[in-house]
Amino acid sequence: MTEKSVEPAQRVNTTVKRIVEALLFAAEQPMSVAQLQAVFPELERPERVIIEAAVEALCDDYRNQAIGLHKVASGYRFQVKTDMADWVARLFSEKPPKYSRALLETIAIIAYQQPVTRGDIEEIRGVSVSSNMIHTLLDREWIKVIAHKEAPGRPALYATTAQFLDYFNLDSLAAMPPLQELQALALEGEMEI
Amino acid sequence: MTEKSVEPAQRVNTTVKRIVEALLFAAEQPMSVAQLQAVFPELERPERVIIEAAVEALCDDYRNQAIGLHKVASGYRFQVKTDMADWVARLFSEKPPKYSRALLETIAIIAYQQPVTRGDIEEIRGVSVSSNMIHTLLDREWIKVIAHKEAPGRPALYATTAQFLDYFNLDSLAAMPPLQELQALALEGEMEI
Amino acid sequence: MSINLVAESRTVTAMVAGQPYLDWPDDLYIPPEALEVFLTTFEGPLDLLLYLIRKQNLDIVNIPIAQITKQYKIYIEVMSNFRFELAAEYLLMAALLAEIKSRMLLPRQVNVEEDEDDPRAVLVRRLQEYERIKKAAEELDEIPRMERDIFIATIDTSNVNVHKPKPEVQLQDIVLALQGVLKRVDQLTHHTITKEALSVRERMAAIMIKLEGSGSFLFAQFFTYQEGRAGVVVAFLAILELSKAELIEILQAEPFGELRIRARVGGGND
Repeated sequence: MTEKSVEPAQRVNTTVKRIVEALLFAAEQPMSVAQLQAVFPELERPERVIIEAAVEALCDDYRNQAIGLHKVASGYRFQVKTDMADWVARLFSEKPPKYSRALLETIAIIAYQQPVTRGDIEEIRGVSVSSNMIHTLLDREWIKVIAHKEAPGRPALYATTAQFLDYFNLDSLAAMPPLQELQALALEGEMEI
Repeated sequence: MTEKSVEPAQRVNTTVKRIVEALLFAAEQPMSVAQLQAVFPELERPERVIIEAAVEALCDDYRNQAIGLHKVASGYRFQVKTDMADWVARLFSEKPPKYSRALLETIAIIAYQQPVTRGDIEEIRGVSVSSNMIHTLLDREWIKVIAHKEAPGRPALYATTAQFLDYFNLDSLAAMPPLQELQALALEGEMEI
Repeated sequence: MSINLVAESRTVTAMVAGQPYLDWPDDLYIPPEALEVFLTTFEGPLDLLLYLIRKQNLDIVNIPIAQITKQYKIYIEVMSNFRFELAAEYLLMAALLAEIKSRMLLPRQVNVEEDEDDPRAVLVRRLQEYERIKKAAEELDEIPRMERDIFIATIDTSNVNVHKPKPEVQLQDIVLALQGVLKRVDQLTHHTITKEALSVRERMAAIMIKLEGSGSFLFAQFFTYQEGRAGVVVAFLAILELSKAELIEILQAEPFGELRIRARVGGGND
């Protein structure tokens, strides 16, 4: 959460705040500070800190509302507070999509170990990875090909996208749940055969 | 403007107000009082007046924000305040959006294989095609349903429209780049057109 | 822990490594009837091994290879008894386990660094790596996500009198996109479309649009002289294709009467 209290109230330009509020609601995608800045005509473009102060003030304004401003990887967006999710879910007749274990494991490997080739994923999962799955992930724009490995066949190297983080409500890869530590090996002599 | 002041403050149920607020923001369409009521489970369904009071209180809450609650023909919907219109217009004119690769593939398949069902497209692409994508193309009037296939479920058969050809300045589908050349290119691997 | 299985001359349940098993082993933790559902839930040999290890509270960093190999083989055997299409990966793992086991049986060399040389080390490392990804995937499934827990606050901007520019597309983009698809589709030949077929398809669409909602047309109304011979052929092929696809009906009221064409409606004969 970016919700911090704003100290010097005079730094918040209320006009800018109001414009930023309208823009964030109207935009269909999260907006970064730079994107917000870019909407202003060049000559009256507020500095970064002004936009940031406006965003913080907005976070504060919506503190007690049913919706709030949230930061995800590609920028800020207004979203329904999580305690309201069950109510909102009642609005939609369609069940939210469920993802298979195979897909979740694949995206997890790409997220934690990126960049990885399909071979790397297969190595970790111990089974072959269907092209279908890779295409589904590319299609959802959760992953993208960032390069090709200098190896025979020049396999594609996959990495996750900002959209992936946006979907999972994260603002960076670092915000992902930490991987469990690997225990040290403690191999003792083999027992009864 | 529906903004009226609420007189008997005690009539406003804050829980209901919060839920109504979340619903109005999450719904992609205006919602009527009856629709809002219907979201609640039967046993705890608030009376009409309670919902109405919540809506009025919300109007009031947003009096000074850049967005506000408005009554339109089919119900209530949050909208940008009119003084923000120019800014929102700037936002939309700033960067024309882009279609996803998935959408381009879908329109390409429809153009070359028409008439096709969604199933046909999925089969060729190897991934599922979202209804969203089809709607976008229908909205843009690049494709239309020309018939329904005599098969289980009677799936719609899509074809491209005259508008599609006009957009690309083609006088007929035959003027689209022939596929044999494409296949040759695809096989070569490198793509220069 | 060791496994004791008594062999008697009764009906053999499974053959494991050439040895007959008469009963389901005690340490097979699930009723055989449940196997069918159960076995398909494994994501691969590593997943199955992890299950065996965790189920018996074994220490992953110090797994008793002989025991786990035996267990694994039983499962594999049961799987093939149920005529599962056994993925090669499972058999590969069985072979690997057998290899490790045999190497463990060889007398140890005295002055070799233990862990480095232990044939289990690589396997254990892989199991650990897989387990942490498996856990990470489970956690990822739990954290809030769009469509299920996170809903975007949207507003109506239609009151703002702006036209949102539609995405611009170059014909080239479409061609490139299709090329992408073709590249992916291995069986290019299945989707070969000739230029001629394209014009037939276009005509098919045109005919359907013409027929839409408006009764029937005379057969002759689908042909125009200006198009010449090629045009007539295209129109004729399009009509045949549409008829074959059961999208239109070709009607003749009386012998030698004029043919009429109309869109097929409703029904669904499949």
